[in-house]
Amino acid sequence: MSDHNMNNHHEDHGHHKETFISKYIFSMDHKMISRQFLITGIIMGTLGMLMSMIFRLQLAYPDMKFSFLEGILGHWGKDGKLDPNFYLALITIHGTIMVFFVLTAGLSGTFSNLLIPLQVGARDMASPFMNMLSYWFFFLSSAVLVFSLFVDGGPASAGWTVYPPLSALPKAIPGSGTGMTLWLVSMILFIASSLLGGINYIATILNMRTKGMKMTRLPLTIWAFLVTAVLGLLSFPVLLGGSLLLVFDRSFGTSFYLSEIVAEFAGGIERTGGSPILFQHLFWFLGHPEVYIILLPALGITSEVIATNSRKPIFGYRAMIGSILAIGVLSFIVWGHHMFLTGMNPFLGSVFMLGTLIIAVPSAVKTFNYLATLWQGNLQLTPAMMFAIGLVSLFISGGLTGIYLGNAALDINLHDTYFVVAHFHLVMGSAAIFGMMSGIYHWFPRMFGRMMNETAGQIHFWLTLVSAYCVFFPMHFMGLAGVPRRYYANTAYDQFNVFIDMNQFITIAALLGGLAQVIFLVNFFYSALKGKRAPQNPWNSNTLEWTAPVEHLHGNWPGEIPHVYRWAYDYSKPGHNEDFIPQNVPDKGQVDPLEEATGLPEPVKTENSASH
Amino acid sequence: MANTTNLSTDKKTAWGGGKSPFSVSYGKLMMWIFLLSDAFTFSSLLIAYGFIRYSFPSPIENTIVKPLSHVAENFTEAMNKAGLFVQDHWPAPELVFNHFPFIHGIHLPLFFVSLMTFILIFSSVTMVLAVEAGHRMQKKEVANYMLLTIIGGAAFLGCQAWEWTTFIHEGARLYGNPFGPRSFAALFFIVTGFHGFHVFSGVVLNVIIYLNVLNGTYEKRGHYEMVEKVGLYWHFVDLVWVFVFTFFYLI
Amino acid sequence: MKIFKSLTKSLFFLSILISFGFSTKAQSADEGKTLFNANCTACHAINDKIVGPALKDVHKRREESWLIKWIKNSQAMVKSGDATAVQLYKENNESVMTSFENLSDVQIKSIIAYIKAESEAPAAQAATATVAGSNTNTDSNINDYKTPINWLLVIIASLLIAIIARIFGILNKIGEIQGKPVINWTKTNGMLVMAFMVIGLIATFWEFYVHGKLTVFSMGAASAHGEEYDNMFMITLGLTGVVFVITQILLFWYAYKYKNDGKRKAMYFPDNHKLEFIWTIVPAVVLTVLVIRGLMTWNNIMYNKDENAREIEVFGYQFAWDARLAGADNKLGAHNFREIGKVNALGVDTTDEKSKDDVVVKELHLEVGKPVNFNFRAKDVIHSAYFPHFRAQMNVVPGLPTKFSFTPTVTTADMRNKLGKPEFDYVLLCNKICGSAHYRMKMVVVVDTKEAYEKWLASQKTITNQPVNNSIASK
Amino acid sequence: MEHMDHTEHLEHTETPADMKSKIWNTFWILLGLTIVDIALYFALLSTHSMLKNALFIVLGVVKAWYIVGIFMHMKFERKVLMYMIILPMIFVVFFIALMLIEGDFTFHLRW
Repeated sequence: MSDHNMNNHHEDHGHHKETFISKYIFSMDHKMISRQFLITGIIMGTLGMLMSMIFRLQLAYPDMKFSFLEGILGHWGKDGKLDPNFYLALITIHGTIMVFFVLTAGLSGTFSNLLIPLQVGARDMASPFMNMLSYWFFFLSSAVLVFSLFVDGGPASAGWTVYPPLSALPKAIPGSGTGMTLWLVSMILFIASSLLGGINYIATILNMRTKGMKMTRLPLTIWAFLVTAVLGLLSFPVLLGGSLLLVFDRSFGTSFYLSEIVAEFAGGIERTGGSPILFQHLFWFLGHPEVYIILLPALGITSEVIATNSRKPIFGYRAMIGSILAIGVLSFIVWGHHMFLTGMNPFLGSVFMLGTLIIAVPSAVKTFNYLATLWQGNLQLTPAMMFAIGLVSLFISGGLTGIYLGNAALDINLHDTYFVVAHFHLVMGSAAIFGMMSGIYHWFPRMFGRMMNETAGQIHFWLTLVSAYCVFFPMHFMGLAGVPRRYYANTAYDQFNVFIDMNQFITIAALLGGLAQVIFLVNFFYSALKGKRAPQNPWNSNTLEWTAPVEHLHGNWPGEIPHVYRWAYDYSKPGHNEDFIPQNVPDKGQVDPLEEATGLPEPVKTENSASH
Repeated sequence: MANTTNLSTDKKTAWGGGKSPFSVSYGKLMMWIFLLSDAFTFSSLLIAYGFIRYSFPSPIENTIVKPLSHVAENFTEAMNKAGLFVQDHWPAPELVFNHFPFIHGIHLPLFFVSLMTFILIFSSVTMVLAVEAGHRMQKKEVANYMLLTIIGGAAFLGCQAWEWTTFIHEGARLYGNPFGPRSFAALFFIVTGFHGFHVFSGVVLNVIIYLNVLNGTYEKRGHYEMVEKVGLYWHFVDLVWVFVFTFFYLI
Repeated sequence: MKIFKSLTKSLFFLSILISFGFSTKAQSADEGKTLFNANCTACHAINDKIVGPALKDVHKRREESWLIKWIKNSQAMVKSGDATAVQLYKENNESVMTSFENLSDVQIKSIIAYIKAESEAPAAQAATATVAGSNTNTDSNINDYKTPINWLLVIIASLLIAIIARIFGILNKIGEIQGKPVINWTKTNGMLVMAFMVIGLIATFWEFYVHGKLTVFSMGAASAHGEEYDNMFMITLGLTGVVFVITQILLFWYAYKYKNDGKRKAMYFPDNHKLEFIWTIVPAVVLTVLVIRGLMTWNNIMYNKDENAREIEVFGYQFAWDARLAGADNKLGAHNFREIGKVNALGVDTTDEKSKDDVVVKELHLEVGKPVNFNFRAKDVIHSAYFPHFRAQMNVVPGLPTKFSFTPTVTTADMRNKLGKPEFDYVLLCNKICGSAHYRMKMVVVVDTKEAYEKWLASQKTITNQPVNNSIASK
Repeated sequence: MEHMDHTEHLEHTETPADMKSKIWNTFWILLGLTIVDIALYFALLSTHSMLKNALFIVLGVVKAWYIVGIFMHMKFERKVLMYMIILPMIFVVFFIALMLIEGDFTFHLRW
């Protein structure tokens, strides 16, 4: 199954038999791989969400015993009380799963795989084999992480940022034993997966576009995926280096991240000479671009969904590309704003503060452009559109608090409090989840050839939106009162304990949000199997993926790949009856790009259709 | 073969799609991108080195031992006594890496590592000559140059093995270091080890390509691009060594 | 509820008093109480399992010599293969107990004496338990909620899934039969977005009104730089607040106004350079202002070293804080991490002249109006010293001596009066994940007037166990 | 590896005709630079200055340019590719600069 031969005999796929394994398991077809990413992501997401439910219960009812916890967690939930160590493990794994496994692999993995070849007009990824490897590395990495939940001492519990020495000294907390090692193994596998994926995405976008698909005709989704892939490609290796050193600190007695640690605490060897801050720099050099690796695909999806469902061209296409690029570039020089108070040089604090606040400009441009796209539109309020609008709302709410946290001075009192939790759950957690949901609702027909139930989708949206705001908005006030994050209970402090009512409210809202996801899950799997058959182009969209047949077809288009004559956003163009003009429809008198390029009339069409 | 013909006609024109904005095949592009990301991995290790190095006082100036002078067998101990190797000063590299195989009792700072550098640069040259011969479709020439490259790579690995052995023999460990701060030895092992790992994979790749060349795989395919791609990787390994050499031994 | 709480509290203290009265080791238990509160409460309580097990009747369960050994270095015991120790370690999910090698046998005995006294106050204890229906730390109330919630959750979840699946099926069928969707979601959503916007904005303002009062900003800052900090905060709040309200209203208003009504065609409006230029430049200018102000504030806070400032070392370890005051010479004595836990818990070099007058305390007192240089040091992992009321925070990193300086401006007494909360205390809390008892790692900070501060300091012992001399303290 | 071989081999930039001599020239330059490196090292043996470090780094960068430019063919590729590979290295330079400042700060805190 080599990709390039497919160009020539894609229609022979009937000849070599696809077995169950080559079709569904070790598939090299990008559409199947995207489904694999999505379903793995959904499973991991469910797991991560269930974890959050457990620790939310603990936060809301610190004195209550829930006997079912003992059933689920065994010795970690003795007598129905969550063990404080396991609380830390839960928040750690919840963070890891959500950030890496759901919002990086589940979101960008799914949609990059699905949309890049389809929207740029390619038969498949540049290297389908590497693409398959990418998924299987991801799968292995998730398997290792899930496995780590069951080891003695529990999974990693040093927070998802795994700062040493907490993570470097196996004796520091129970979770720093085998659990931490497995976390690192899982992360290294994950990095391998994301590099394999990223290299492929970039090469495909740059080299395999169909005829006429100029860079300035690419849908914004593709631009977002391109920048995302570049970000991942440049930042994940740094985490790889960082993790490698951490592995050595843990297992081989080095002290890259350790200084002045007494031998007794450090496994018999006195450790000195390194610096814990070093790890934080290496981690956040990934960690900050990671935020945009999560967010940009969601914003790309939103751009596409909002334009399609407003029946309007996206406002300021070039400005949108510019702001994606600007965000991408800036994201590499601002990582230190996570570290203002870690003992970093205050001068660097000033440098990072400057860069961080500049990011607000392209973000603001994006927001205003979305608003301008909605203005005077003809909005089709489908579930996908509602989620996209929800994303913009959450992006504003969460983004604005970034202006507080990016300000080094204000960070002094807000650092690591619930204010931070509220901020990033709104802007990067919920917003990216909303983008993912929007994408799922929008491209479900393309993925499974069936429609999702609209009513269920709308109910899902409203419950999710309400619960997202109810859960995360009040947290700001806890943060402003100085309640630190990652506290097992606030009972030790009178001035924090007053928030117990609010905590209960948040937990109930979170449970509601969790139930809303059940609606989604049922809808998703029900529709995937038994949903109504999807029409060819259900949303009257312009992009190329809707010109490919609904059936699973390795090679995407049975005939020639359509040529492209226009950008992706010719909606409601004056002088046309239809309110959309697909990218592969030429204007009157517009020559075929091939002809335009060679000066020859197109010779291929007849030949191509005749050759099979 | 319809598409292949298309591509050939599209080549000189400026349309948007269907071809790389860089005029390279996707395979080479992927290799370039991979190398870019690998450069970041190495950078992260070198950055860790820079950070830790800068958090220590500079090496104590060495005014005792001149190059080519005779030194005692237990050189490290002598330096320890002379106060040139102390726990809170970074050691001067010329006092650490001053051995040469089969030569004892003479202070030969950095001679051996210069030899290693030479070997690696030379193997890079043979590699690029193989690529060049590939453009001319000279199977035999390609094969010969590939073989030379493989020998160069293996020689480099051998040198590195010798250097590590000597270093360990003198008492350097991941967790301890007779020359000064323990981070020095650990960083040395990590950075050169990671580079050595790259050289090793490069040699393996080269061997595979060499066998393919001998089999005539690329002759049949009509082009030697695979040699070019592996060549890119091999030069990258050389490139990294330039910086490892500069940062670890010279500065 | 308040009455109950205070009643509980007084009964609790009464019980302690009574038990002391009958205890022959009252003096010892008294010292033990201090030690217990200083060293143990992060992880242990008498009647409850917190991080470590409940300590009630521990003197009956274990030999005293075993306990002493265990408290001094539990890991050594586990390693040596002591069966009880290994089992205990396993039972507590392999949480490592902090070693207290610097506690003397006598001190540990006094702690045990205190635990014994506490355990043997049965009548008062029972009374506490019954009264404390709402108290947070007792066993009796816990089972009340248990059963219904568990079962309810399971039932609700499974029912919901079944119902939802059913509803989809039915709605789909109806929709198919009628040939159009059952609910016109465009119309419904139009109403819902407006409702959401209005309710949401009202809720936001309500939140500010109700919960805004609970924030540290409503109490005002208790440090010199705090005012500048609060100004910066309020400016940002004002700016972002305006943007928030305007953009959210626009967003939801557009979603309502321009929803598809089947009559209009959307306007073809792909770009407008003037508009884009405006909304690039305006945010850029506003942010420049914020950046400049922010930089000024940041530099003022981080670089405000004062020559007369008092030097204080804050030492963090799992799971408590120690503070070391520099004493009369205002210089902290040398320390060495290799000595930690051997002579004293902080690894202070007691032979150093400068450390002779250093004072180590578990409750930090500061003098109002007197600048303080905090020097932070950690023993094991990263902690973060967070003083929310002083708008001060700095990570406490092993092997990296970090610093932060500020001047307290409001005494504890004044703040209590101002807030009308007589039990209010400033706290120093740990704000960086450091292990299981992270959430209990705190130190009370008291801001005193000059006189009170000196009096307090005089009552402290120096690290070499000499009482602080009055003449030194008053300097 | 097999899947990677089906490349549109027609797409590559031209190689200069005198490539072989260019390669050997580059080799001599690299060798010379390395020798200069070592000579400088011994000439400046007992000095520790920023200038010396900067000198070595500049020499390293020059060597790198020859390797990338000639051996890796970058000089003859399109400019876009060159920028795509070289511009991201700015982040690394930025990172290194900041980490050296940070390392120095740590040094001053400790010593």
